Amino acid sequence: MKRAFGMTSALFVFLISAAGAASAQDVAPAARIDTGDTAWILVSAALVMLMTPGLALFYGGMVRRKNVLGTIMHSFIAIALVSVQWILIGYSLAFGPDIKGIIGSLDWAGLSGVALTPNADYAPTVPHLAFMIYQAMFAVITPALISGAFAERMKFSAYLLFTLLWTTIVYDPVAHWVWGNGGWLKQLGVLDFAGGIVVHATSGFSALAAALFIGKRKGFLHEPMPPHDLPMTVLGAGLLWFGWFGFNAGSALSSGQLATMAFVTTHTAAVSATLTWIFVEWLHRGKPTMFGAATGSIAGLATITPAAGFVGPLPALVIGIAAGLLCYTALNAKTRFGYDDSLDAFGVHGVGGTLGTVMAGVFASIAINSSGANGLVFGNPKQLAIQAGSVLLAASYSFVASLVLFKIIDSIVGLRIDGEQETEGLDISQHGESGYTI
Amino acid sequence: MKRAFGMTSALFVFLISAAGAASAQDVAPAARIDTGDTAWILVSAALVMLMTPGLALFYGGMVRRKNVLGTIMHSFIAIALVSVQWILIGYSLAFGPDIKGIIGSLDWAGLSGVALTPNADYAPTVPHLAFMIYQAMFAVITPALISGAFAERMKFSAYLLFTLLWTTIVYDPVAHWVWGNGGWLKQLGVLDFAGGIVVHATSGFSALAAALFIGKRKGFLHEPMPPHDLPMTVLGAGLLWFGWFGFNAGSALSSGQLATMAFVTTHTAAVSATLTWIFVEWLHRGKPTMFGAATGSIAGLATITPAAGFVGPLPALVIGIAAGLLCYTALNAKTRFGYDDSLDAFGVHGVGGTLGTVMAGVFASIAINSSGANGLVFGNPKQLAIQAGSVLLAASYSFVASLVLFKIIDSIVGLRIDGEQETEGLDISQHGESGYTI
Amino acid sequence: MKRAFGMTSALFVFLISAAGAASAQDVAPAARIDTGDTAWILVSAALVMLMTPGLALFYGGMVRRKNVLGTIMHSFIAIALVSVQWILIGYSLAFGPDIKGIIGSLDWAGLSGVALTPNADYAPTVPHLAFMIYQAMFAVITPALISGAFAERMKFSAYLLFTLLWTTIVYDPVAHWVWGNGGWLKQLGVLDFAGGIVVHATSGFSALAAALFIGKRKGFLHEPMPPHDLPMTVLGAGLLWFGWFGFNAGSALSSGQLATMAFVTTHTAAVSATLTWIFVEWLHRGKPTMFGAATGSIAGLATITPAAGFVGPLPALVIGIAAGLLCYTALNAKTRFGYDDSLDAFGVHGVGGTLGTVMAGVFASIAINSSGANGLVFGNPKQLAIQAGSVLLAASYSFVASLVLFKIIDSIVGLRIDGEQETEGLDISQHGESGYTI
Amino acid sequence: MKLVKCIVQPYKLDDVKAAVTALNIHGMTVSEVRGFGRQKGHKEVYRGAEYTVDFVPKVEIEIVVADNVVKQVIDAVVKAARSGKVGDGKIFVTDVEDVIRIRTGESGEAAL
Amino acid sequence: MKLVKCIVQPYKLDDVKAAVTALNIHGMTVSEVRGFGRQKGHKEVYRGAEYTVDFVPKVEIEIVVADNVVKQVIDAVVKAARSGKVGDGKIFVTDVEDVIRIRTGESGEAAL
Amino acid sequence: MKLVKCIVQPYKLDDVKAAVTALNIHGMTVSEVRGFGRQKGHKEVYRGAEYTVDFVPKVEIEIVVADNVVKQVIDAVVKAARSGKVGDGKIFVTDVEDVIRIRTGESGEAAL
Ligand SMILES: Nc1ncnc2c1ncn2[C@@H]1O[C@H](COP(=O)(O)OP(=O)(O)O)[C@@H](O)[C@H]1O
Ligand SMILES: Nc1ncnc2c1ncn2[C@@H]1O[C@H](COP(=O)(O)OP(=O)(O)O)[C@@H](O)[C@H]1O
Ligand SMILES: Nc1ncnc2c1ncn2[C@@H]1O[C@H](COP(=O)(O)OP(=O)(O)O)[C@@H](O)[C@H]1O
Repeated sequence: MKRAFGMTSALFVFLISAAGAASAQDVAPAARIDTGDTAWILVSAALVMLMTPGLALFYGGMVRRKNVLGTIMHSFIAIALVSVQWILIGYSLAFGPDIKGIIGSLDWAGLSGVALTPNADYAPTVPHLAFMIYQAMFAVITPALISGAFAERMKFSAYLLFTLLWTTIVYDPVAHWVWGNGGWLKQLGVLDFAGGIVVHATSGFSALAAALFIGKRKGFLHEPMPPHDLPMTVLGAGLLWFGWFGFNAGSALSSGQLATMAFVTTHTAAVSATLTWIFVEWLHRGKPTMFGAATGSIAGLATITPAAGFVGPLPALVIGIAAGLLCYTALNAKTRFGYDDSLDAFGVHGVGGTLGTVMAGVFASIAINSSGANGLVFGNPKQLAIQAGSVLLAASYSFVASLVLFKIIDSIVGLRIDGEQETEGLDISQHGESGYTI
Repeated sequence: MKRAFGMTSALFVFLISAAGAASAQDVAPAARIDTGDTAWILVSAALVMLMTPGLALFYGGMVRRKNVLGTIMHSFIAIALVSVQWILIGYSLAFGPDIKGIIGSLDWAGLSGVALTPNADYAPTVPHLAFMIYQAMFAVITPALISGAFAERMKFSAYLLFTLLWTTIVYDPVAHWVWGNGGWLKQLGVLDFAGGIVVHATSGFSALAAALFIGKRKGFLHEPMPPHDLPMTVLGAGLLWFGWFGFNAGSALSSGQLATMAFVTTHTAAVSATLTWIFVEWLHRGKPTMFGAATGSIAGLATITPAAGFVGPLPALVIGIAAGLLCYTALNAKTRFGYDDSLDAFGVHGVGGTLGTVMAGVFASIAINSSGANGLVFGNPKQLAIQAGSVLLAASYSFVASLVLFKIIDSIVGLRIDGEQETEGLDISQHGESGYTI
Repeated sequence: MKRAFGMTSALFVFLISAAGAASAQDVAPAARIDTGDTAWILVSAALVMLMTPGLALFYGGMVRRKNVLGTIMHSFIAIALVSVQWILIGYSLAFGPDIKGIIGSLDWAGLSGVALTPNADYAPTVPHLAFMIYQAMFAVITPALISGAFAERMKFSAYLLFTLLWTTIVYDPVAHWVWGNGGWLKQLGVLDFAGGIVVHATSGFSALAAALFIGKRKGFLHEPMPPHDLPMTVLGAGLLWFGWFGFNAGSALSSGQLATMAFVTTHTAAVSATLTWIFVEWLHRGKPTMFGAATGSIAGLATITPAAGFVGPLPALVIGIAAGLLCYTALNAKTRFGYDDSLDAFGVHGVGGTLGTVMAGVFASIAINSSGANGLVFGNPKQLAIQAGSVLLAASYSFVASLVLFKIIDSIVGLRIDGEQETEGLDISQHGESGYTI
Repeated sequence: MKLVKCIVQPYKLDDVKAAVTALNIHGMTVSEVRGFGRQKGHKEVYRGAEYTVDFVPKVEIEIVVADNVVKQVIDAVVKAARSGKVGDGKIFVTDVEDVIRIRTGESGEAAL
Repeated sequence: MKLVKCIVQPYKLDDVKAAVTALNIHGMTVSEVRGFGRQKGHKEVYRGAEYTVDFVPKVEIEIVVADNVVKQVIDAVVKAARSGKVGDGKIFVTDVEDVIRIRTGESGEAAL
Repeated sequence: MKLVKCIVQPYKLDDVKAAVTALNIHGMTVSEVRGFGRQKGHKEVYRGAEYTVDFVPKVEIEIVVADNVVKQVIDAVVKAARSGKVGDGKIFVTDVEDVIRIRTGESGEAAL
């Protein structure tokens, strides 16, 4: 209890200053705030928040019964842990006053100076705090995506440590590079509408690092490990899809034409990827599966993310098809390489995020988004190079940084539960509870 | 794989033109777009999209364990299949330039000319593409509703074929008649605020055709077939109810008084139908059930749909009561006729949609919606006749067209799985996967 | 059936008048309605509606399999029963023309005079009916919260009776005191942004009364009674959290700075309470649980509710920590007192609501909300006294009134099911259905 | 007394119950089991991974009866549970030395 | 050795376990079963359809014990599981020819 | 014939199945059970409430075989199911008087 009380008192110092900042906020004119835009951003923030519980179910249904709570916990606790980090330092590191294009300063730590008046650099018609909380939801879900790679075998304490460090040294900087005012990749002109690089490539390649470092689950490829509750996974996919409209269309940071286009391309890519997936599966395996359809939809959504506000509906249809083909291939190739990316965090988000970022370089059109750029098919191959280079770089950084983090954490608290705990399951060994009673 | 790649290349031809269209869009002034209205339509589109996963769970919980994935798949894949059809031709057939009041032309195929500027005929204050995607979600859920009638026994390939053909020759034309600019029923002055005819009557009567054509489930009325997971069904009902606010209030196509009235009447009818249902059940069967309450709420929501924006709260309360009484009676009478509308798609949507359309002719008031009409109780019996005639006609067309489709499909791929597959269940026989592990 | 038909005809008398009222509405100018604000309130109303199915699952997962439907039914049927009461009399009692600060008159019964034009006293930029339906969702969830206290043992008929009477004699008056135009606590200057007193303290202390009056479950502390499906509970928590953004940020009754601040503080308190909970649990019990994290998040959300629009982000962080510490302690102390608040409705909502109301008196700042007040830390101890006094009074009233209601209902229909029914479970004994098949 | 343990197809449970009660035997205990035998299982694919499931769902019906009716019971079950397809199941007969009815403490055939 | 197979009311499981362990018998195997007997089932209605459910949930407790303690075990179980109401359940006693402890390979009573 | 009833760790099921089929025995019936024995359970905490769960998940494998192969089957199962840790499980051998194959009506060893 001491610790908690400590935190409490520690925080009291902030309070007065915080309120001070707040009052400063109030004086400033709110004239420029648009109620429609603000309503849309707040709704989008709520939608993106819902994605993480959605992910919890999406992943939770895929594991064995004995690991359902531990798997759900990975996502659920990320909401809490990362949000607190975001408020205290994360937002400032990612979006605060730029330092050499690499990172934001800590001037906005504890949200000091993050006002209710708009920040013209990020979203000129909504309160700055609305932009902050909307972005918080992105920071939350990203490390949760990684958890699919080391499902059913990671120590909970190690998971907390990893998530806290990863969001601080991987997510926050990369978010700054790509979206932060003054970020160097942003300066370079990279296009990442809603996080193909920042969210999916970073988490996907960190997931690959995780799968390689932590090793296979006990009995992998020897015992059968079918999903214990696929309807739960489908429910998760449905909530993710629903929330993704806030994720992509919300990234227009206003309500109107751009949000509409991002909404349409998001849905379009999701549906074409889903159809592609089941037809390919049908040809390849003889039967189209519900699990495949759900996986395909998420692959399509992840892939369109960086391109959503830069391309038109038909390019989005094509991007969805490409997502279905490539991610399906990745998932089926996996077993050949024999690493255990248990819930395919790399195969879906790493591959999809990278593909989508490149695709944005192919199909982007200033006719769709004047603040964007033209891609390859509109005569600008340079953009494709920028896209490919940027994602490659962010992916490599994420991969290496994650490996380092795992090494460190493993030596401190140990990354993996022991064999008996793995047999017993995460729920009992890590949390002392069971998901279900008979 | 070939096929998929074929599609890809085939689509490339569209791309440039598509982008062209888009650029055309951008030049046009966006002045008339309202951020609040657009936010509301985008949110509503997301809400209606969520209804289909909600329906998947609503139906999924009602079937036997061995069919849970196959049943969920019916809804889930409809999102993908119908959305693609909608983008390529469906939207154009339903809302495109009118041909003799019967059907839309293909001028808008592939969304060409469907711009980010508003279309004054449909929604003057939101981007045309927002209206398009909002309507897409209606097209998606309608065939999924039918799947309740032939649950647990239809071949997946036949389902895909049926859904694709049905949405094209039943949904798109009827949508054009009632909502399309120049549609003949619209000219006639029929009132269908959010789809009592277009969604519920068409799907409900097609469901009746399905139940009659495909025949009973093996062991029907002999073996017990209780729902395998009613909490799943209740969750589905909750998501449907939530989404229905977007379905009905969103149909105001703007944010304000009309949306508010539709929101209020929708909730009012849902609650009065729910209460009515459990009290009638209590009197009739001795016990009020959770399954009954959930069913009643959906019956109320389906029934108010056509009237939502034309009547006041108290008439909505009465419509809800009528929905509870009539749908309850329909479900309980069913067994006497002995056809197997397994999940009561007809009993709820066919009966409810028809009742609601007629009720709109009774309680509609131009005092509520000046662009509507007065109904019987406000001295205009003619409206009642128009409503009854229109729904009768649309229902008959749907019934007959569906029978024809089933006949054709049955002769091509076969409609029904064989006895052993039925014993084994859809999940294993059609999809090669199981919903749960022990 | 007779009864139902009786209701129908009975309602017909209203109809014409209702339509009359409606027409009256239409004449009035709608000029002052803001589309962004209205979109936000309608979305918020939908979000709050979803909280009750969310609560159904949150509670449903905690009980034993044999009681899952009966438990879910408590929440589900409250939507129907309370909404109807709200439309007929509840809204008028709570928000109608004031009578001596104690209660609203029945002038607005049946929503007569509740127009589509804004009511300047409550929400000047949205239709009055939008405010009405938004508030309806609050009335709905409040009695449902209580049901956690008498889970697994209350007679369904008694539950219906209790809910109807409780919402009428406890919720409606207290809502009037605190929020109603002219309500005496409002006059006194109490701060309750979204229902710390009106929703959580009233339901929480009524829950305590319930637990004490109805007695322990058969086998309590003797047989193990673990939750039968914790993933269901987590899903419920996720939906509650999602909906809570509408609950708290929607209470700004407009879209903009105040809604944004309430949104941010809500999320902040939720996450800090969640973290606090698992760390305390870890120290105290040796393992952090998923169930604990979910419980902590709800405790944080309930606690911030009264303060959401009056405090800044960092105070919210502190309030969340306090919520985690205090509610955790309350839940763990419970067993010592040995009453059976089965799902901790008092421990979470009673304790949290009271704590939050007091905290608002500590951290409130007119710098955050000019229409609010300053709290203790901003030099106004008086506000703290007002807060403490008001919540104490409302809590006591709720506790006593509930005891009286239970006594009366017990003597009329009997409050509790008999031992055999309890062994059999609510689902079979009260509803004649089972949640799952094997 | 004998324990007649019948492993049958799940959808045959009601028929077997009817057949047995027709012999005026009003007691049995049923459990869900998974069987492995001549009846072939099926293949399941989850994302990349393929599993062959050899265990098929069956129900096990345990009926304890007096020695003199064992034959009839077996015949009744066989008749009711037979579909003629591989996987119809088996009946195992074992000896039961004593039976006690918990409610009354009665033992032997009286307890049935 | 004997196999004492007890079919009891689910909520009696803990009491039976306590009673048996009190005899210093530290092993049993439990499974969820559904019973059909004198105890009447109940009616369930789903939308239009009515079902009578004759099977009631029970637990089956299998305890293998040395011959000399069979009697005590039976008495202990009967005492613990009895509520006096129809449906309390049955105990079936059958002979066990051998027992092997997998961990050690021990057999006979030593393996218990 | 004998009924070889094996209670083993759930994750050993596949190994046991393989070992038994290796003896050309192509039939068994499996059910999920909960075991109580020397192997210790664990503690679970739900909000305030603490429970000790003594029952651990096991699978019960019933194999009916001809007398002459009982020994081999037991050895195969022991070998496959052994991990050396407490909780590996037990094998109970009981006599089976008759076996009937429902599909064909065959009885005795021919029915296996
Ligand atoms: N030797 C055995 N021991 C125990 N159970 C068996 C044995 N052989 C078969 N069974 C059970 O009987 C079921 C049916 O047997 P199977 O060989 O598939 O069909 P059939 O009995 O028609 O030849 C199996 O699924 C299994 O549950
Ligand atoms: N002949 C039987 N064979 C197998 N199990 C039986 C038999 N008779 C009863 N049982 C089991 O015992 C349980 C209790 O029996 P029942 O007749 O309902 O009550 P009681 O034992 O008190 O007379 C039944 O539910 C069933 O599981
Ligand atoms: N006397 C018994 N009767 C029935 N089942 C038993 C008995 N003793 C043990 N078992 C079963 O065997 C399992 C393993 O026994 P246990 O004592 O835990 O380990 P080990 O067999 O290695 O000594 C138990 O979980 C239980 O299912």
